[in-house]
Amino acid sequence: MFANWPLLSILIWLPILGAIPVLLAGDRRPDTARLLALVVAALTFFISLGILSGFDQSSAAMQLQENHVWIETLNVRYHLGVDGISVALVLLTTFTSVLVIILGWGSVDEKVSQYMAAMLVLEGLMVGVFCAMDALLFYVFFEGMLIPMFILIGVWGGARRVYATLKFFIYTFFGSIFMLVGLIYLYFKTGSFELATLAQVALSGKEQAWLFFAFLIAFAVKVPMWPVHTWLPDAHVEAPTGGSVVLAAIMLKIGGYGFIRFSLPITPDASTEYAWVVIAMSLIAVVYVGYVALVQEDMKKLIAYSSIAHMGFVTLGVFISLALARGGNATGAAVGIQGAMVQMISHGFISGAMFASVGVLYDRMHTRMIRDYGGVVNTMPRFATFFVLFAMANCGLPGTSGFVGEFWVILAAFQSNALVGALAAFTLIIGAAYTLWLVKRVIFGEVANDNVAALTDMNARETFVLATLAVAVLLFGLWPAPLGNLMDAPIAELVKHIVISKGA
Amino acid sequence: MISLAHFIVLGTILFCISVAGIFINRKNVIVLLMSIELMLLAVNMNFVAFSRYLGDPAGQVFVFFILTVAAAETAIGLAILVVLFRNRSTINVAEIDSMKG
Amino acid sequence: MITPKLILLVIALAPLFGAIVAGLFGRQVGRAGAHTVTIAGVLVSFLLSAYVLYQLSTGGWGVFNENLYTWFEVGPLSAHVGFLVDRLTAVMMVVVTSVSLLVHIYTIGYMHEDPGYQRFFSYISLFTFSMLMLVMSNNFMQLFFGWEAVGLVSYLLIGFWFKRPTAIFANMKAFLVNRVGDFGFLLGIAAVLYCFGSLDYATVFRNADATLVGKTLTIISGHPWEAATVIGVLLFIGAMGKSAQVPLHVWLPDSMEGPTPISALIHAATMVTAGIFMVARMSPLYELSETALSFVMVVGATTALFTGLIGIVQNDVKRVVAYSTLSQLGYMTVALGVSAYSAAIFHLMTHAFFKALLFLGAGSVIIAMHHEQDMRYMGGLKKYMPITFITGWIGTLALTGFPGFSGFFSKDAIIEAVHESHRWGSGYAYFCVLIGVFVTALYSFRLIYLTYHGKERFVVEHKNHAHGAQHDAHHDDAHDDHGHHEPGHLEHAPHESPWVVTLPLILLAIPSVIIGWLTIGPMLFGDFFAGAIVVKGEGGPLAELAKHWHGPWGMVLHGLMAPPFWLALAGFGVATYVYLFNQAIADRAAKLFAPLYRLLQNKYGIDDLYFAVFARGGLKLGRGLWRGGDVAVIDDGLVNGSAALVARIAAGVRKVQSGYLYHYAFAMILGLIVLLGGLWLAAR
Amino acid sequence: MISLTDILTLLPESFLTVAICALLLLDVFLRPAQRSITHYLAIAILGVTGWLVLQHYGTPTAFGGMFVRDGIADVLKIFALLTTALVFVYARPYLRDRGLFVGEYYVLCLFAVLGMMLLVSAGSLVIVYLGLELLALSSYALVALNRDSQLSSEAAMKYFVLGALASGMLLYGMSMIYGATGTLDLNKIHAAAALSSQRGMLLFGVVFVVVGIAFKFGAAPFHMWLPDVYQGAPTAVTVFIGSAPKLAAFGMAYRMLESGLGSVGPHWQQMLAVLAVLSLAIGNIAAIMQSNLKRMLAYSTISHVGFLFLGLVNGQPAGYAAAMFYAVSYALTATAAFGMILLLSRAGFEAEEISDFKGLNQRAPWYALLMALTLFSLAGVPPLFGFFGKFLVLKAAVDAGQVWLAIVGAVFAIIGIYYYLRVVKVMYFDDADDAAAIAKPADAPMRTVISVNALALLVLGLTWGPLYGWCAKALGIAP
Repeated sequence: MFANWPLLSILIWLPILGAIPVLLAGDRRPDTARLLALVVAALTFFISLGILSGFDQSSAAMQLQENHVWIETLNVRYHLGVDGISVALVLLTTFTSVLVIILGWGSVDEKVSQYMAAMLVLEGLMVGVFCAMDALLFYVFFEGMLIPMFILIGVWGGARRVYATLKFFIYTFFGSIFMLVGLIYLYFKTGSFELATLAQVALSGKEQAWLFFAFLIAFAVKVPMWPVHTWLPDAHVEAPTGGSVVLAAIMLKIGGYGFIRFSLPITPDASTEYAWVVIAMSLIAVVYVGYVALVQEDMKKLIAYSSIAHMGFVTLGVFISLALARGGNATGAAVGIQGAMVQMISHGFISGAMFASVGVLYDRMHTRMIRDYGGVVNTMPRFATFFVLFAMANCGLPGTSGFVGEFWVILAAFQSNALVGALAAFTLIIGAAYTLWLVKRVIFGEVANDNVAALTDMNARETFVLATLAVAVLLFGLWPAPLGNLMDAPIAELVKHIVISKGA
Repeated sequence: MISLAHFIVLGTILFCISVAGIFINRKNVIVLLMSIELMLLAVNMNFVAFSRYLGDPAGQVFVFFILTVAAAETAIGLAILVVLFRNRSTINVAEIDSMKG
Repeated sequence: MITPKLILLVIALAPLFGAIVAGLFGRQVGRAGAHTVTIAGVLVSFLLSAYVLYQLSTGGWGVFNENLYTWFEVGPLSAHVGFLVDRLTAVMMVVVTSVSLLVHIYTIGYMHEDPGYQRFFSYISLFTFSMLMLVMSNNFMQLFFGWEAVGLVSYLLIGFWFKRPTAIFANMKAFLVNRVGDFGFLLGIAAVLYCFGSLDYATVFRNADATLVGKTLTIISGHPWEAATVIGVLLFIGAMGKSAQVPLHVWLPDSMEGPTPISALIHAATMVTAGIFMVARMSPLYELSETALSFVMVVGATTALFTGLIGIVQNDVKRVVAYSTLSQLGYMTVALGVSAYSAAIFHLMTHAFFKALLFLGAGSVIIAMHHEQDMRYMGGLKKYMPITFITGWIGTLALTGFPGFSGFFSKDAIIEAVHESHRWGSGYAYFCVLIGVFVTALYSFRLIYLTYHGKERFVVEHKNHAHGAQHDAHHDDAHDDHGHHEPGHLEHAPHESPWVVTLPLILLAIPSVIIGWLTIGPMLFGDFFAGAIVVKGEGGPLAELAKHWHGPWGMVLHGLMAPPFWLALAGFGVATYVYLFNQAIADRAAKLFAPLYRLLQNKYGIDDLYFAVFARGGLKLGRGLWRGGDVAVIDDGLVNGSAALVARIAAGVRKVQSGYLYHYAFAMILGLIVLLGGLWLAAR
Repeated sequence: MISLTDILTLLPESFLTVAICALLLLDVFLRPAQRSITHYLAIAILGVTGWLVLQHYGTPTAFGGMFVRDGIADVLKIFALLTTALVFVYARPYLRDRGLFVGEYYVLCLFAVLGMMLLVSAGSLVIVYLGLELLALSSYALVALNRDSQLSSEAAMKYFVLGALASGMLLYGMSMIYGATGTLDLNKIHAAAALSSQRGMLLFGVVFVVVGIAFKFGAAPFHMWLPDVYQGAPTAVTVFIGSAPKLAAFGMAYRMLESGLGSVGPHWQQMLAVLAVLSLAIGNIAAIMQSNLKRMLAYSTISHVGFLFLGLVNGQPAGYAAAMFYAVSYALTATAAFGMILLLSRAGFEAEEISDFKGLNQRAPWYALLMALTLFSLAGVPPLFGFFGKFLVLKAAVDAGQVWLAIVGAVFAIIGIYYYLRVVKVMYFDDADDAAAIAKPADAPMRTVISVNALALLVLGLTWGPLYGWCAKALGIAP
């Protein structure tokens, strides 16, 4: 039934336009705003499921394309389309957004309508990023996202929110502006912003190198990779729960997505040549950041650092694949990228769930400091169960989605270089260390103080959110095959593409 | 025999004097107005000389325009000067610095 | 239609079902409901496992190897969830389910006061499921899945009494140390995939020779290593974690913080033997690398002897048994190292029974002593709890390998096999296992004497008024107060445990005695494991032994002459003299060999070393990287630094805007001159 | 020989002139209470003029090429008229509150507009000069409109002296060019400059011309007047000076540099490149420290001029199109920005300190949103209008092979983003000193118009194609 609808446009614009009535509901009628927002988000989610109907998994081609002239003088086009990779991320976005709206239901109680509106706008823009097939369009969505997120952190954030949000905005802006120059240069070469065209254009090694680093800065900041990661802990710590969830679950993925959509296809040779840079940075992210996470005293900060470590696997998987592909090991390369993609999706669920859990505690205790907790299990057994589950997922326990991506990436890494594999596998230890220590200090033990003693277990709404995420985590842990099949074709295509040198 | 060069040099000298008058003088705003007049005269000198040597009247026409505008300019300048003096009861250039940074 | 596949599915899923019911709907089904459903589940899978074993051993079934569903696939490579069930698997299944069943029953009695009753049953059933998935797996991915899953459950169960600081420290320690092993294990799997391009056992084993012989991996450039060795060692590192081999053994003693049934089920009978099983399962790979096997043997031998020594100086009844477990695991590993895989599995089986028996016995004692675990406050219990006492003796005799008991057959076989082996390091191994026998006997009988014999070292005081209160206290804060009341003071005389506790003891005692008789023939010297376990050459040491094998009787008789028996006897003698008749000697010996004694007390200082280096060191490192790297250099230096720089420049720029007309004009003139200058430069 | 067609071609300008004189006369007879008549008449005059501009009576050139009417002129005139109209709407309440609601304001503004129209249509140095002076002199007077304000008079004096200096330099340059080429007609200059024997003298003149143009734009280091004037002038005047004249300045630059001196392009392009970098640096950096919003916007103007120059440096039609697009987008955005200040200032209260915007989101969420849109557009964050201007000029720089220039621009854009965000931060994240909701400004038309203006920044951001197409067509770029 959806066949002839402009499905992607709907997914982008429904939330954005839906934000208007929410905003009009005003702060005097918070519940109306909440309800409206929920309706819009839920509707978007259901429509997004429509993508799957009649989506041809076996094809690597962009599907559901919409191609209209935007600026004809410059041949800039409003060109949307999705392949398996995008679909996975779009669904993640719409799914998470619903949960975020529900989360915000209770925890946000001032300027509700603005909060909900910002969330919806953010959702639409993020969907746009994953659908855009025109580089300028992509950039517009990519940058546009900053505005609502800036407001979200700044208005509903914690004590140092101003510093955090400015840091977030400028850091990201800093990264992307160079990408813009790079894109303009590509346009200068090709006279088009079509990603497909850019992927084909021949570029000299020097040009590729410049472009590669332009993209690298942009996406490395977004992922974020060491050493441009320091905005993330601050942003996470200060952001409201919903903001953190969106940030961790979706926004970071845009970086990884960018690498797959821009760096690899457009500058395959430079990517291969400088893969070692990214791989090194990724390994540092896994080990160094792992140790840093170990000593955090603030729960959100700890989880933020663990996010960085986990995203290290994404970049590692993506770039390890280049060496493998060029070495003729197409399967290994595909494994690497598959691992990276699965890691992104699963990290979406897990980190989202972790931040949501911290939010549950924060709403009750209004502190994120680990030392203020202890023995929560005694007063919140149901919550504790979920938290331990997500913690286990966070340290990549088989049977949870957290395992799948790391498993494949490590296997792929080993094929390219055993030492890299070993360093990556170190996450098994350090990841478990910081996560379980967190659990030990927060969840287990005697009731630490009267505040903990006074805690009440989760209400239905919170339970619903965490339960949904738990189902997702377990489902994709026990049976990730559907996810893999969804992305298999485009990834195979990508691997074919990156093998071909485009030096001119 | 006076060549074009002489006129140009004279014009340039006048121009430089006027410019110097503008940024060396730290006393009186009136002097600024005079310097501006001088500058315009220097320009006029150039135009007249050129048009004479090029044998093209357009330059001299331009000079008339400049003279007229200069008059208007001075008028406005003096008006502003009056306002300024009324507000601050000084026309000392060195004291007009309430906006900076 | 009942297919093998269906049966196996039921075997695996029945415990899971029980776990889910007891776990998620514990409140609804209540205590009785919880234990009924879980026990039913385990019972079903036990009976079916027995049936499967029967079918396989009588040849009713062939080897079952099928995929259930595709877990993930990337191009040609795919990972499945599936079962590979041959005799080796079947034996493990029976061992696991049977011990698990008995432990379930036992738990009813042991945990009856505990508020976490349903949770506990849910956990142990979940464990049974995970363990079954591990042993029944037909590929490396699922193996790793089960591998970690049992680790998770062990983590949950060690920390079952989550209010005890010691418990929640121990379970984290256990998980992390295991993770160190898994680190190697996962890399091993990666290496397998790298070499074979597949994760399925069948494919890998089929191509083992073709692929690995002569193949090398270059990990550090310039140093090619035998692929088989790399794989073998890496995988074995995993086994070292799970099966608590030196130097990754440190978690097992601490795991005794968990309730005793767990110590029996997980930390003695089943989970810790996963490593042994894994290596046996991988025999086709290990057989290709002498080096790897020697490594295995040496590690095992070291574990067998040195952990046993620690057992001598322990006072906590459970810890003694724990250390004996470590040392027995060492024996199994040594067996693996000399390619006597079936001997290892055989010992694994017998050990499962008698060690479970010992642990449950200890548990029974602990109940009687009201959760006092220190042997120094026990003694003379035999008259209070006869059944526990007798079964305790049986277990001990089996453990020390008294001829005729199950432990005798398995352990003697191992020692003989090591004797036969000519592999590098076998000399050292033989020495270790021989001395080990003496040590085993020493600490085992020490335990017996200190607990059951001698005079009572506890006082029973009847403070009925306080009694009620304290008893309730036990109800609500779940046992975690042992040690609160001063040691050795009981509120009422110890008494024999209820039948749910003693029944399992009896049921375990039987196999501890006879199982050896029945199974040694086919398992060790028959071709029971043919196809499942591969041994290169002319079949390794066991084949040697087989040459002069005249049935169990012959072995018993021969055993009476063999050095192990005499060593065991010596150990028995020493223990008897010291701990039954002349206590004082023990203390004098302790003073005499003070350094040695302290060394053993501190477990060779390994734990402290790890704590100092990895725990504290890790934290220091982390703090350094955070404060030094992230905060100082990146944030304050680059990020805020550049911001500050811009601000400073801006302040300077503001000064230029002085507000003076002549400055403004001057700036314009300057600009003009600069442009003119530029033009002039460009011109020439 | 002046023909009727010449007059027809000049019809908009002629009409405007006559209309202004008429308005001036009429205003004399109006009582203060009836001032609104002047107000609405002025807007009407602008409308009619715009309408006439679009009618294209007469011929492309008039008076022997002294007056040119082409696409560029049209675009610039239309937007100059439009922004001026907006300015009138925004200014009214402000002027009324301060007793500045007088006819002179309108007349002077209109004369300035007339100057701009001449400037952008100039085909001869004389017209350039006349137009420029007409614009400049009116502006001087406007700045001093508030006769009792010390700051205003100081600003006016600085503006006047420096402006006169600048136009003096411009004239001096013109004289040199005249000497070198022997003509005042820009087209002839273009032809003659290519093969002038007096190249040295010519280039010497070019430098002075560039200085004159740079001053008009307010490009560093000829920007010194700009902050003081923006701050000192009554906001109602600042909003005017800050918007439309930038369009005129672009027209002047195009006429002088392209039509006139195009054949020596490489030389002045290098100079503009230098000025562009300086402007970007000084504008963005100095703006960071400002506490006065008007002054901050002044510095931001300087940085925007830097960006606009990136387009001019390109020296190709595409580059000019980009620069023109930038000028238009900037004019509209700046109008909205200053308009917000006007909107929020009341009698006896100038909302020109950044701190005056504290907690605006609590007090008037709608205005906060509009202001935020405006600021993000100035900062050049997509999908807002301002971003695409930046995008186009960066593109122009890259096309010209000046990638480094584009990168410099990018870097300073990052620094620049900070001070815009600071204002947003003040509006959204800080608490208002007095949480009382702001009394709705009385003037309904202003409220609606400024809302439209600010929202247009968003709409145009999504649909900027036609506008750019128009600019491109004006420069003869085929779609």
